[in-house]
Amino acid sequence: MIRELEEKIKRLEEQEKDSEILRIKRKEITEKYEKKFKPYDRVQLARHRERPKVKDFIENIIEEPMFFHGDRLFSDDKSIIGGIGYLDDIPITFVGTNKGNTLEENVQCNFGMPKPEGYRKALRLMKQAEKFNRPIITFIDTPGAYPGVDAEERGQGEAIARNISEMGRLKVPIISVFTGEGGSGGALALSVANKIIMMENSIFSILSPEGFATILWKDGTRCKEATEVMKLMAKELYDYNIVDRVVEEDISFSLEGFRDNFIRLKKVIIEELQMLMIKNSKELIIERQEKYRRIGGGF
Amino acid sequence: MIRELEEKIKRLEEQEKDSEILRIKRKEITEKYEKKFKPYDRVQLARHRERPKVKDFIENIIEEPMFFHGDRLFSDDKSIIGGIGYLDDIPITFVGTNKGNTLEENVQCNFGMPKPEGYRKALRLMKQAEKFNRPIITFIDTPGAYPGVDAEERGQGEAIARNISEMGRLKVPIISVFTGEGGSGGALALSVANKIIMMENSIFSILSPEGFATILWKDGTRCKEATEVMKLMAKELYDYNIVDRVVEEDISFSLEGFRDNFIRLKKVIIEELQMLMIKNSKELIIERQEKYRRIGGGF
Amino acid sequence: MEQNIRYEKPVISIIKRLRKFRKDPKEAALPEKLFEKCNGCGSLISKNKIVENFFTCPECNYHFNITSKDRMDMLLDGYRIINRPFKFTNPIDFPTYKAKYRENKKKSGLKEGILTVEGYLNDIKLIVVSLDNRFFMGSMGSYIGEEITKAFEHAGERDLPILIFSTSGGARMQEGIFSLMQMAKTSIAVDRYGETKNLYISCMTHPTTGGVTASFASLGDIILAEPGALIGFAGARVIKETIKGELPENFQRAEFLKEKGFLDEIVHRKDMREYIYKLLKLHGYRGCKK
Amino acid sequence: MEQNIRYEKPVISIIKRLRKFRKDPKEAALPEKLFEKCNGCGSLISKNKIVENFFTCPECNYHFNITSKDRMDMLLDGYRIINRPFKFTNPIDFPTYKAKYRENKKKSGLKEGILTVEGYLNDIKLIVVSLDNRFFMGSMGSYIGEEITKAFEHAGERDLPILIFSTSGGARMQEGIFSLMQMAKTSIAVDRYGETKNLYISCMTHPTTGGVTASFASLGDIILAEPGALIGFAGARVIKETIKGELPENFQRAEFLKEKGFLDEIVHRKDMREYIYKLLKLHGYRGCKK
Ligand SMILES: [Zn+2]
Ligand SMILES: [Zn+2]
Repeated sequence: MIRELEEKIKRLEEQEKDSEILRIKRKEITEKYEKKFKPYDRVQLARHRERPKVKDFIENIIEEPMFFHGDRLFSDDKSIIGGIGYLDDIPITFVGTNKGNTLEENVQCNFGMPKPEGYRKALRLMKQAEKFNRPIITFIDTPGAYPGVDAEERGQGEAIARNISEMGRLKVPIISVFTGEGGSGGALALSVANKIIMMENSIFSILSPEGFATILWKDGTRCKEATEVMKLMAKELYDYNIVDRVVEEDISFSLEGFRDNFIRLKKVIIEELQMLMIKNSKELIIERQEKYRRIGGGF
Repeated sequence: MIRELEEKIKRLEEQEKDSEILRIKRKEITEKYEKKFKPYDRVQLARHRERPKVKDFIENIIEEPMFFHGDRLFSDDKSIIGGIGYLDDIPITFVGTNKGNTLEENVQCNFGMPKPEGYRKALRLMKQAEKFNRPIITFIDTPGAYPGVDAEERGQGEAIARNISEMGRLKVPIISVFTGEGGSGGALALSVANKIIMMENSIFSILSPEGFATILWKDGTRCKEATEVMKLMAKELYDYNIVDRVVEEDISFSLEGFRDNFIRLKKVIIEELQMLMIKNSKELIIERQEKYRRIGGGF
Repeated sequence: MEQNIRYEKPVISIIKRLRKFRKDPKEAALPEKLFEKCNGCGSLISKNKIVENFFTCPECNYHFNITSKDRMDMLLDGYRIINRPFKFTNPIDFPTYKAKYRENKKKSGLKEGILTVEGYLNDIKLIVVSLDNRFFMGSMGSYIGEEITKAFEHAGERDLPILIFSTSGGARMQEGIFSLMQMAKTSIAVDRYGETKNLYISCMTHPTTGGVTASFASLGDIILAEPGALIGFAGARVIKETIKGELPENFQRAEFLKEKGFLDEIVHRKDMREYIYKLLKLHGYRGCKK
Repeated sequence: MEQNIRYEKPVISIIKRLRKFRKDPKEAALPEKLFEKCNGCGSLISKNKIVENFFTCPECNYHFNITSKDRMDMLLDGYRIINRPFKFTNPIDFPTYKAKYRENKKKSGLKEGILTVEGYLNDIKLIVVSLDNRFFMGSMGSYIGEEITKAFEHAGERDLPILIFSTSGGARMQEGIFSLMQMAKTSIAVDRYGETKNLYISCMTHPTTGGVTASFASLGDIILAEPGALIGFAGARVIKETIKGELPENFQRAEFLKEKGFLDEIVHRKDMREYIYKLLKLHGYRGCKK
């Protein structure tokens, strides 16, 4: 279905020059398909090769972004990008998992799968944000942490655990945005936040559907079936109170077509940020910690 | 001269069975030679193959030592040993650079030359000491930080700098003991302390005498000449107020013969520690920082 | 270079210790069959010998899988279980979860894969948690996450040290995102407990993987492991597929992790009691009071 | 992936900027000879072109060694020097130090290898320190350590950001242990300054080695380097002797260090002014007030 939708929208974008009409027609198509979307379609949209990547999100939402590098320990993991910039005149720190747009970039970014040095780089930047009292916005689009020998050797588990617990007590507001795929502890390691925002067609799950199917049914090809029981869609997670906001999406396969999505997302981030910025650091920490404290309780 | 002294003492130790007489005779020899010692002799004593190593110092001064491992980032650098134990009933954290006693151990310990992961391991243990409000005793016997490609790759400079500045603000008492060789930034990275104690025949210098000669005269063999202008002896450094206490030594080339030295050192450490333990953390930090603030000032 | 563990007082006979906790004193570590084949070296060893050796192989030091109850009985001088009552929940309405749960319960005789106790090690009071991999492979569902968290809260409020033996396949798939979130809940619990300046000892046992490695188990003030324990984040099979090559020898074993800097020490099960006691004493715990 | 540095306003002509600070306006960056051979690519390039290009080679981006004064003139819109008066001391009574000092002074026209200024970059007031490797290879003696420390104290007291350009051979051998101790003094100064929550930018220029790399220069909130700069702790010659082998390509170069995770960014000298300004603004420094 997604391929059909992709073709339809691309044809439309080629034909239609009037951007207002284009916008309206795209919205029409989106809404028509929307009703028919199965979780697996969301997964395909979230992972779509031509879906804007985290770097695109950052460059379209943050003004004058400056990118910084390195974990000061071992390496500069290119699957994690981060730095500082303005969000509507507010200096903020941004950190995200980047997949890259071209195949060359994909390889460089290790397809968005960070190694421990990536998580440590993220933590370094977030601690610097805390020092200078800057809010933190994280952007997540990752299949998960890299499952490789070197990553295990350098403590993938330790790095993720460290990030999670340290993010729990950062003194500044943290907002996490799921832009595409949010897989497993590798996504959690950047999303311990005061507010979690998901793009309508992003996903967040305990594991990739393939991994899930492999573990449960010893059969990675039953991936589609897995998506139907995993509850990985933004709206499902919103209903579970795991996610705080879902940003409506016009479906598109181009930066241009994502413009309205970016605008909507930016508006939502700013709204949430303004509410957080009136709180002091103690309130921010307690709220954040209590939020996770409640999940899966009640025994 | 040191070889002559070594032979004399070893012969004495073989002949003399009465430990009290042995002690007195050894002291006599020590005192006779003492007057003739040139700085280069001290260097040879500090580096002597059969001089007790940091692990020996720890095991003879700290009761029930438990050794811990790893930097939680990359590796367990065996040139740095550390853990917790009792010093006269006071739980303390100890950290030191170890050279090892046998050739096999020497290789394993990289001849006492730490890599960045070693300094990071030391810092991890020291921060844990801070958390549990334990005083820190560091033991130093190192030619310096390891000059290798991998060490540079993983940020030797950063690791040393980080240790120095973090040690500056640890909230617990820090005492550093130079047991043998104390070379360059690699020694400093473990010796930013409230009190520095040197064994009489330990040295502490800006660089190894060989390195010093190479840099100044492009001739590493002029090492002996270098020692004469470097001011690396414990007593010289005491006169400069760089070092707080010098522990008198009976010269020996065996653990057994070092017994009195250990007892004297332990006594001095406890004396200094008791004075530090009545101070609060703010006082400890200010005193420590001010001490370094003053060195080489007055312009 | 390494730790030489020497202890003054002789270890109380493990059989005696286990017996103390059994209803029928005769059935201590009761052998169903007389001999067991060691997974480590393949030797056939008398079950009594294995038990006497703290459930390890006297030939090769292989550490047999043990129940959380055996773990407590071996380690402690007395304890009370403080787990909250368990009730089954199915947070993402996973179709086969209830049936699978019943199956695990029946197979293991357990209601869930965690045991939390408040007990004594000699004169020192402490909280001990042990996961149990007979139940859902020790995977961390909401109940386990909640119980781990409560254990930290309980210990923190009472100024008690806490010791956790982990063994886990990782996340509980059937609880989806709720299981994942237990990583956050438990990691934050460690951090909050840390503010009370009490001691958290994490001991990783075979196997500790996935979300448990990537949360509370890696956050101990002191991190120990049993010899040969498999410890890692990603599964070996997944890694093999990803790198399309062979794994290094000893990969993800306790010995490997210590080399790589992630473990303070590897402690043989028969030395555990004494090692932990020494650690607790050095952290100022003594005579039931800090 | 990388930083695309775009700036709205055109860079003021470097010649114009340098001229502003020269006594005789005509002698801006006055060329002794008309052409210079580039150490990077070997091209013969007109000296004016090099200066216009901010003392870098227009062909290969080679960054020429510059004086601390040129550094300040290029970077700032106005400044005053705040170094304390220097007086020669010989802390370990090193036999040839005085003579060597005179020699360096004569050769470089400098009294010591450090310049500290309080100045403006557009509307933002800041402290800038530059080491100068014409004097004793920029090695850190007591005076330099003291001046670095005072620069941090000065900046901290006034809530000003601080920017340090380092270039150094490391420790000053002739001052022995006193030189070594400057590593501690300056590193602690960074830490104390950090408590004021002001911004410290460290920019490493060619070459930065030894005790300077292992102290304040590696402790910046933001760490930058100029392209191609040699940065390391141990000297390449010593390392070669130790490992008895060849060094990897690009070893200890800025590009290598960025790859290894120790630099935030490599900034071309001609972009430095704008890059720093952007950084300062983002850290809330504006219109001479924080
Ligand atoms: Zn066996
Ligand atoms: Zn050139």
